[in-house]
Amino acid sequence: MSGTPTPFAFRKHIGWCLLLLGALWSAAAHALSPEDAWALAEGDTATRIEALHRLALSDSQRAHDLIRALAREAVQVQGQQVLIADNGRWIDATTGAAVDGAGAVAVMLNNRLRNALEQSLAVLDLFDPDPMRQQAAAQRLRESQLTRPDPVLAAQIERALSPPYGQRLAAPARLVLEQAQAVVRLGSSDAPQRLAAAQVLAELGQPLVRNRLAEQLERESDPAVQQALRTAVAAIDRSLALAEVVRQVFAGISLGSILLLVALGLAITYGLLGVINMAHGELIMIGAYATFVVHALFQQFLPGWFEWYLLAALPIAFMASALVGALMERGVIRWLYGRPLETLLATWGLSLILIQLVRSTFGAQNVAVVSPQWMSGGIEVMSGLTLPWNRIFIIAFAAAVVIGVALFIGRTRMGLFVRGVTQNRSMAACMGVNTARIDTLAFAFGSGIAGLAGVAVSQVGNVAPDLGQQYIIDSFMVVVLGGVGQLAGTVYAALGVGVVNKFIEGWAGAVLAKIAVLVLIILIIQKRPQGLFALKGRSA
Amino acid sequence: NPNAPIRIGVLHSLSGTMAISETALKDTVLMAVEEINGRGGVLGRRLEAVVVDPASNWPLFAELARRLLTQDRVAAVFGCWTSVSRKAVLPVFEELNGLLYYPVQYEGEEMSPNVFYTGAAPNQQAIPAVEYLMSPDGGAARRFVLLGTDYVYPRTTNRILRAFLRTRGVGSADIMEEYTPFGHSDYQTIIARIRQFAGQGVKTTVISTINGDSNVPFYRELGNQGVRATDVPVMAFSVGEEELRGVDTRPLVGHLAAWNYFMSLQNPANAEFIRKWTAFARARNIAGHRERPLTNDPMEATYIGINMWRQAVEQARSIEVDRVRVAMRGQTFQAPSGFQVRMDDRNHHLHKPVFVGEVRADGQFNVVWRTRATVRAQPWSPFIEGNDRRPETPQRTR
Amino acid sequence: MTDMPPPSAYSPLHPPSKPLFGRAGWAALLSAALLVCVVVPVLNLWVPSDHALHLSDFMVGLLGKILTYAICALAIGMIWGQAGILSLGHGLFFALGGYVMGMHLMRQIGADGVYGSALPDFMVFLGWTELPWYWALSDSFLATLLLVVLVPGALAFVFGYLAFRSRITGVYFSIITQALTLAAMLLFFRNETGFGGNNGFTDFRRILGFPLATAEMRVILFAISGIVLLAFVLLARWLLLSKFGRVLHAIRDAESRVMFCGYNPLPYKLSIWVISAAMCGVAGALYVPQVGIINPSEMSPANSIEMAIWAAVGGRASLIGPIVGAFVVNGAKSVLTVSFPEFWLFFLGALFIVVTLFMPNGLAGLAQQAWSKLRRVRA
Amino acid sequence: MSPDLLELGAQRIQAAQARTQTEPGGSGGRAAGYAHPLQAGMVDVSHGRILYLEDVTVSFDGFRALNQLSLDIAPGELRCIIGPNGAGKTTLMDVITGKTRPDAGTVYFGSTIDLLRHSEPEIAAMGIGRKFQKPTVFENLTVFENLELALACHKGVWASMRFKLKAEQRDRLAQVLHTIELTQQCHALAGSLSHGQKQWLEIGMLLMQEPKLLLLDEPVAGMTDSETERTAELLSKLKQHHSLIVVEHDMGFVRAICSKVTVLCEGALLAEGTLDEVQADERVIEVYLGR
Amino acid sequence: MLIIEQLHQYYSGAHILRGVSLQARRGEITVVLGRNGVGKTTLLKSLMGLVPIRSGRIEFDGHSLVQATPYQRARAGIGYVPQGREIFSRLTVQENLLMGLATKSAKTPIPPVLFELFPVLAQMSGRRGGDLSGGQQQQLAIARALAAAPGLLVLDEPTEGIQPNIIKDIGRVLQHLAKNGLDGQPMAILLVEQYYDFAAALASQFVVMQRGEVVAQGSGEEMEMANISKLVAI
Ligand SMILES: Nc1ncnc2c1ncn2[C@@H]1O[C@H](COP(=O)(O)OP(=O)(O)OP(=O)(O)O)[C@@H](O)[C@H]1O
Ligand SMILES: Nc1ncnc2c1ncn2[C@@H]1O[C@H](COP(=O)(O)OP(=O)(O)OP(=O)(O)O)[C@@H](O)[C@H]1O
Ligand SMILES: CC(C)C[C@H](N)C(=O)O
Ligand SMILES: [Mg+2]
Ligand SMILES: [Mg+2]
Repeated sequence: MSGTPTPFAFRKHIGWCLLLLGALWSAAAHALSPEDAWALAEGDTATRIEALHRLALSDSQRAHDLIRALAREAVQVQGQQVLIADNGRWIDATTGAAVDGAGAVAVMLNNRLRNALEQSLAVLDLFDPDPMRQQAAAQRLRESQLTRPDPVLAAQIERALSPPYGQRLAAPARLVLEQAQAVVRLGSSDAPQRLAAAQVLAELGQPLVRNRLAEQLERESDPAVQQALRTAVAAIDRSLALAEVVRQVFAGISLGSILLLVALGLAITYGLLGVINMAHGELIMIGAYATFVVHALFQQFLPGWFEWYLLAALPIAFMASALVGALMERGVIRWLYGRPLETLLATWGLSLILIQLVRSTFGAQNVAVVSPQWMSGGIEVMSGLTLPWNRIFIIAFAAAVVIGVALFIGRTRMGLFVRGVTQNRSMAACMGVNTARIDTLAFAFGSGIAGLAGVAVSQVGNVAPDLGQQYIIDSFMVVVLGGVGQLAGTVYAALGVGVVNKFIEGWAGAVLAKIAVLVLIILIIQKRPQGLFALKGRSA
Repeated sequence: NPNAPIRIGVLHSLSGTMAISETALKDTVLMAVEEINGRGGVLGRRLEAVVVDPASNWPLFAELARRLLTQDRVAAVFGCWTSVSRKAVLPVFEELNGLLYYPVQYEGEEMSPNVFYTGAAPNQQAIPAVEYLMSPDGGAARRFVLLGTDYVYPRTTNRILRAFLRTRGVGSADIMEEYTPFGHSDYQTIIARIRQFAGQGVKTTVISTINGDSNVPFYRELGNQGVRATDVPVMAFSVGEEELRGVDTRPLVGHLAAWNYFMSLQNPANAEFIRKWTAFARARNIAGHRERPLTNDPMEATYIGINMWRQAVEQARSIEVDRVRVAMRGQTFQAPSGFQVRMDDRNHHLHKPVFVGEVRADGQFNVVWRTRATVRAQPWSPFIEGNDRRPETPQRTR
Repeated sequence: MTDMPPPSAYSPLHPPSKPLFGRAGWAALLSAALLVCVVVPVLNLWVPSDHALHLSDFMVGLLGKILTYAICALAIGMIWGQAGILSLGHGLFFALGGYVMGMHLMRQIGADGVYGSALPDFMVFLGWTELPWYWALSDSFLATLLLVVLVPGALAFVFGYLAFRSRITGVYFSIITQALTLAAMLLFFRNETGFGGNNGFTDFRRILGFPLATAEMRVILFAISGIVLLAFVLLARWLLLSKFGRVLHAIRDAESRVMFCGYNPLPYKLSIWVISAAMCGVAGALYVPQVGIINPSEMSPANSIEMAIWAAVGGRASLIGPIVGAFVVNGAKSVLTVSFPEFWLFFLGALFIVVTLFMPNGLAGLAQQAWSKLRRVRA
Repeated sequence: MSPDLLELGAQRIQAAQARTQTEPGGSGGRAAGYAHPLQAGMVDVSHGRILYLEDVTVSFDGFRALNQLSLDIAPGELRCIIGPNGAGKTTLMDVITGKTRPDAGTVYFGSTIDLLRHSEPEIAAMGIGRKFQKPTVFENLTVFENLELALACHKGVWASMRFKLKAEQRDRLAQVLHTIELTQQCHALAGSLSHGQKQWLEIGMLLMQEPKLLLLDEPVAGMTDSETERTAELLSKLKQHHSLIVVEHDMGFVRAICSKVTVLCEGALLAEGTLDEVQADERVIEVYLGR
Repeated sequence: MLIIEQLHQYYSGAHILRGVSLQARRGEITVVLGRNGVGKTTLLKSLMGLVPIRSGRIEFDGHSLVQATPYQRARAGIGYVPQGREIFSRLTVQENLLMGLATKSAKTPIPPVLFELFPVLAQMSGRRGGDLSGGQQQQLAIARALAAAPGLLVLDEPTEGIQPNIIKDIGRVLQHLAKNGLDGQPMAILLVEQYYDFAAALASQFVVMQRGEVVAQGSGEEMEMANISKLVAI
C-alpha cells in the first residue's frame, strides 16, 4: 500500500506477531501475578491505567501478552481468573495454562484505556523485529507527543534512541522517532537543540507540528531559532494550503465520480432511449442489494474469499439490474416509445413497486455492506493529506465504466444500432434492425450500468429500500446539465458539479453549497438551454 | 359494547424516508399487543391495533391521526418519530382530546396534556453525554464539534449544549457548529474540517445530531479518513443498534452514543424483552429482524408506553382519555433498561436512566457510563432563557 | 390578394368557436357548485351523525384537502396538457401560497402560543426579538390574500421570464423547475431563513378571529375550496377556448413555427405559466388552514412530481381529467394507506402503470371513449 | 456600422432624393427632405429595395454555407433562386428569417430595418413569411385553426384572449381554403394530411399572413404537375402585390413564374439573369442542370 | 417478385387503401402515380409494415410478408426510401450508410459505388446527417437504401428537392439497378413519383391510383397512349 501503514494494517500485524510470540512464549515467560492481571482487567479506569503502566514497564513477557490481548479485546474474566481468549480456546493469563472459559465475560474497554493501551503498545512495539511495526509504533509516539506532551513518554523516547537500544531501530522508525524527540527538544533550554529541532520538524508538514512550532515561536527569545521557527511555520503553512486545495479537488472529483456513476445509466436510458426513467434510482438500489446479497453469501459460504466479494458483485449486480431493466422494458416501457412523458408516470409506478418489493423482502432498515479491507485506509500523498483508497477505487471504477460505455456506444455496431433506433425507430426497422431487441438490450445495458453504480454507492452510503430516491434527482440534474444524449456532457457535468460543490462547501457549508449548485445549474441552463454540450446545427 | 375489543392506533411511517426507523416501532406495538392479549387483554377486553401508514408525509400524519380518533375511535395512539410529525398531529390530538404516546427522544420545549413523552428530553440524554465526555474517563474533552442535520432537533439540542458548555467554561472559539441538509451523503469536506479543528492539540470530540440516512455515509467516511475514537470520539444522539446495522462497525469501535437503553444491557427485564422480540420477529417473519433481531431505545420507549397505558387503563378502569391521563401520573414500569421508570406526576415525561455506550465491533454498545438513578425530564431546558417561568404541568391552550 | 373567387361560392364555414360550456356542461357545473355549497354542508352539519347519510368531519376535511390538490392538478394540466410545459416544481408555488397563508395564521395565534409571546413560537425560541421585514404584511388578511397570488406569481414570472427568454424547453425546463424547488426546500429547511425550518408552521388556532378547529369552519373552508376550483375551471375553459388556447397548442406542437407566424411565444408561455403558478398558490393557501401544517417538505421534488402524476392519471389533455386524477390518486391513497398499510405502494404503482398502458389519455380519456362508444351504439 | 455601409446609405439617400424630386407623390405632394415620415412598423421601400443583403457569410465549423453573398430584391419582384443541393439556399432563408445568425454581413428589410437585430417572431410580424422546405404545420390543430393562427392580426396575448373572427376574416379564410383545396378537410387535424396537402396548407398559412415578402422553399416539391401549374399561377398573381423569393429545382415551374433567376453555388453567387440566360450558362449547366 | 393483392388499409376509421393490387417484377421499374393524398405513401408504408393493414396479401419472392415485422421485411431484401427522407439526423453520413447495412454481416464494407453515384456523400461522410441540405439528405436516403443491395427497392418521391442533373443521374442509376442491381442480380423497383416526365421516362410498368384505388395500369409504353398525365391531373 503505502509507506505509512494504516491502523488496520497495524492491527493485522499484531495478530501475526502474536502467533510468533506464541511459539516462543513458554521460554520467554516471566511471572505475572494474578493480582496485577486482575487490576488490569477490572476496576475503575484510573487504577487500571496505573496497572497498565506498571506492567508495560515490567520485563514480564506474560504481562506484555496480556496487554496485547487486551488491546485486541481478547481478555475475559471468569470469577477472579483473567483469561485470554484465542479462537475459541482460553488460557490463563498468569499461568499460560489452557483452561475452559465457556462462562467467561469480556472485560470492558473504554477510549481512555484504549489510548493508554496504544501508547504502551507503542513502547513495546518499538523493539519488535518487524520494521513496519517499529515504524508504526514510532509514529504513534510522535503523534501522542504532539497532542499531549508526556514526560514519561519523552524519557522513553530518549532512551530508545540512545545507544544500546538505538541500534535495534530500523532507519525509517528511527527517523520518525527522532522527529518525536525533536518535539520534546523544541522545549529544551538549549538553543542549538531547539534550532535543530525546528529544522527537523519543518519537514513534517502537519497542522499539529505547526501549532507546536507557533507556540514555541511565541515564547522563543533566541533570534536564530526564531528565524528557523518562522521559516518552518511558513513552509508548513504553504504545504498545508496546497494540501487543502488538492484535498478539495480530490473530494470534488470523488463526489463527481459518484454522480457520474449514478447518472451514467440514466444517460443511456434517458439520454439515448428517451425514457424518463423515474425508476433509475431503484435500479441503482437493486445493484446495491445485489452487492449485499453477494456480500452475505461470501460471508457465509466463502469467508476465505471475502476480500474479493466485490469482484463477484460487479457482474452479478450488473446482471440483476439489467434483468430488472429488461423486464421493465419488455413489460411496460416497450409500449410507450414515442410518448416520453408517459414513461415518467409508468416508471414512477414501477419505482414504487420496486421499493416496496425490496422493503418487503429485505426489511425497511439499512442492510450492512462491509467494505473489503483493501478498500479501507488511504494513501498519504503529502503530509496532512491522506486520500482514502475506497474513493480512489471509485474514481478509477467510474473512469473505467465511462470508457466502457463510450466504447460500446461509439465504436460497436450494436452501439450504432442503439443510436439509430433511438433516433428513428421505424426507419431503423426498415433498415433491418430488430428494434425491439435493440431497445431491450439498450435499456438493459443502461440498467446494468445503474446496477454497477449500485455496487459503488454500497461502498460509501447506506443500502436501504429508498436509496434510489436520493440519487434520482441528482442523476437527472447531471444528465440534463451535460446535455441530453451527450455522454461527454454527462462526464463534464458530473465532475463539474462535484468540484464546484466541494469548493463552495469549503467556505459556505453544505446546505448553502447545495443551494448554490442548484442555482448555478439553473443559471447555466439559461446560458445553455440544451445543456453544456448541446448539439450544434440543424439536427439539434 | 363492553366486550368489543379496545382499539389502539399505530401511526408510524411504513414507507418513505422514515420507514427505515419507524417500521420497527410498529412491530413493537404489535408485539406488545399480542403479549397483552395473551395475558387476557385490558379490562378483560382484547386489544386491536389499527395500523396506518402516514408515509413520512406530515400532513398525512395529521389526516390519519384525525381518522384514527374519529373514524376508528381508538383509545390511544402510539406513533410519530420526527418532531415535525408530532407537531403536525398535536393540534388534532388537542382538538379531539386524544392520547398520543411519543417514543423518541426530542428537543423538549413542548408539553401537551394529550401527549405522553416516553423518549428522552435533552437533559436525559444530551447533557449527561457531554458531561461524560468532559470527565477524565470520557477523555476530558475541551473542544466540541456540534454536527447535525439542519433542522429543529439538532439546532435546539445544540443551542442547549452551547449554553451548557458555556457554564462549564468552554468558550465559543472551542465550539464548531456545522449543519448538513437531510440526506446529505458526502462527508469528505466536513470530516476534513473536523480533523483540522481537532488537530490543534486540544482534546476534541464530535457531538453528532445527524439524523436519518446520513449516518451511514458519515460513519463510513469517518472510518475512511481514519478518524479513530481514541483521537476524536464521536458522540451520537440518534445512532443506535438499528442505525449501525448498515455500517461496518469495526473501524468505529469506541465511538459513542447516549441513550436510555441499549440492547447490550444485562438484566432480566432486558433479556426477556429481547427474547420476546426475537420470537415475535421470527414468528412474524419480519424482514431484517428475523435474521438479526435488534432492539433499540425507541422500541423500548414504545414498549414502556403501551405497558404504562395498559396499567393506567386498568387503574382507571376506563379507557376514557381524561381518566387515563390522571391514572398515568406516577405510573411505574420495570423497564428493559433495568431500572424502574416512572411517569412524572406532572410533566408527562418519564424518569429515565441515562447510559453512554461505546460502539463494539459487533454493532452493539459497550455501556461505559450510567446514571445511578433515573433522571427527571426537563422538557423546558433551564439552559434556554425564559424557561424558568414555564409551568411545570401541561397547559390546555385551546 | 385580389383574384380570389367570391366567398359566396362556398358553403359558409361552421364557426369553430364553441360556447364556454354546452348545456350539459353548465348543468354539471351548477350541480357541482350545489354539491359543495349545500349538499356537503347539510350532510355534515345537519344530518345526525348516526344517520347513514351523515358525512363525517374527517371526510369533509379529506375532501377539502383533495379539492386543493385538484386545483394544483388543474394548474398543471393547463401548462402541461395545453402548453406542453411540464413543470416538476409546482409544489414550490403551492408551498409559497401555503406559507403566505401560514404566516398570517401564525400571527393570528397572537399570544396564545407556547411562549405566550406576540411573536411566533419558533422566533421566540431562536431568540429573535422582532419580526423580520419579510413578515411585515402578514398581519393583514387582505394583504395575505393578495400575496397568496403575488408571491408565487412573481417568482414564476421572474423564473419563467428568464427561462422562456432563453428558450429553455422540454425536459431542460422540467429539470430546472425541479432544481428550483429543491433549492427552495433546502433554503426553507434552514432555521435562519426565518420560516420555521423543518417544522414549518403549525399549531394554527383561528382565522379572522374564528376558531379553526370547528366543524363549521371545516365546512366553510371546504366550500370555498370547491368554489375556487369551479371558478378556476371556468377561467381555464375560457382561456383555452379562446385563440390564446390555440396559440398555446401550436406552441406546444411546433414552437419555432409559431414564431414564423409572427407570434412571440414568450408572453404566451409566460402568462399561462404565471396563471398556473398563482392557481397553485391559491390552492396552497386553502390547503394550509385545512391540514394545519405547512413545512418545506411540500417543496420536495417528489411532491411536485406527484402533482404531475395526478394530472397524467386523470388525463392532462382535458381540463376535467387532472381534477379526476387528483381525486382518484389521493382517494386511493387515503383508502389504501389504511386498508393495506404495508402493500398500498403496490396498488398505487400498479395503478400508474395500468393507466399509462391502457389509457393513453388518462381516466378522462377513457370516459370519453366510453361515452362516444355509447353514443355510437345508441345512434 | 462599417464605413462602406455609411457610404452605401449616403448613396441611397441621394438616390431617394433624386427620385422624390423627379416623381411627385410619396409624401403627399410635400417637398420632402431626405427624411420622410415613416410609420412605425412599416417597411420603408422608398429606396427600391425590400430586401438587401450584403456580404453575408455563414459558416458551420469552418464549412462556409454562405460565402460573402449579396442580394437585392425589389418590391413586387419574384425572384427564383436555384442552385445545387447544398448551395446554401435554405441557409439564406434561415438568415433572412432570423433562424441563423450570419458570421458577417448585413441584412436589411427595406432600407431601415436591420434584420440582424430582430428575433424570429419580430421578423415574421414585420411581414416576412416563410414556407419551409419540409412542410411544417401544426399537426394537432385543424386545418381551419392553422389558417386562423396565421391570420394577420394583432398577436399579443391579451388580443388573443379576446379574439373573435370577424366576418371579412372568415371570408378570407374560406377563400384561402378554397385556393388550397382543403375546404373538405377544413376541420380535420393537419397531422392527418398527406405530404402534398401539408405543402398546400403551409402555402395557405402564408397567404393568411399577408406578408410583404414571402420566402418559399421548394413549394412544389411533391406536387403533381397540374398542381405545380396551379401554384405557378397563384404565385404569379401574388407577385403584383408582394415580393417573393422562391427556391425550386423544377425548371418548368421556374420558367412559368419567373423573370429573374439567381444561381447560387457553394454559398456564393454563380450567375444571375433570366432563366434562358442562366440555362445557357456553361457553369450552371456544369454544376446544376446537367446535359 | 412482389405481389400485392386486395390491400385494404384504414387510419382509425378512414378507409385509405381500397383493394389495391399490383406487381413489381425484377428487372423492371414499376411506377405508382397519383395525386396528393390518394394513398401512395400509405401503400408503401403498408408494404414495409409500418402501418397495419386490414386485409390483403403481400408476397415477395414467394414468401408472404403480411405477418412480418418491418425489420423482417428489410431482411427479406426490401430497401426503402421514405418520403421526407427520414435520415438519422444525429448519425454521421457514414454511420447512416452503415445503418443501411444492418441486414448484412458486421464486416460488409459500404459499397464504393454509392460514393461514385453520390460524390457529395464522400465529401460529407463525417458530417451529421441532419446538417445536410435537403437534397443531400435525399441522396443519402437513397444511398442508404441501396447499401444492402436489396432485391426490391421502394422509393417514395425520390426526386423531391434534388437538383436537375442529379435527378438525371438517379434516373440512369435506377435503370441500371433494375437491370443489374448492385451485385449483378436484377432488382425490382417500385417507384412512387409525382414528377411525370421522370416517371414516364423510367416506367416499365405504371400504376395510377385515385382515392385509394388503382384506376389504371399498364406497361411503360402505354403511358403516353393512355394519357396518364391527364388522369393524374384531375
Ligand atoms: N448546421 C450545420 N452544420 C453543418 N453544415 C451545415 C449546417 N447547416 C447547413 N450545412 C451545410 O451547408 C450547406 C448549405 O445547406 P442548405 O441547406 O442551405 O442547402 P440548400 O441550398 O438549401 O440545398 P437543397 O437544395 O438541397 O435544399 C450544405 O452543404 C449543408 O450540409
Ligand atoms: N397518420 C394518419 N392518420 C390519418 N390519416 C392519414 C394519416 N396519414 C395519412 N392520412 C391520410 O391518408 C390519405 C393518404 O395519405 P398518403 O400520405 O398515403 O398520400 P400520398 O398519396 O402519399 O400523397 P402525397 O403525394 O401528398 O405524398 C390522406 O388523405 C391523408 O390525409
Ligand atoms: C432525533 C430523532 C431521532 C427524533 C427527533 N425527535 C426528531 O425530531 O426527529
Ligand atoms: Mg434547401
Ligand atoms: Mg406521399
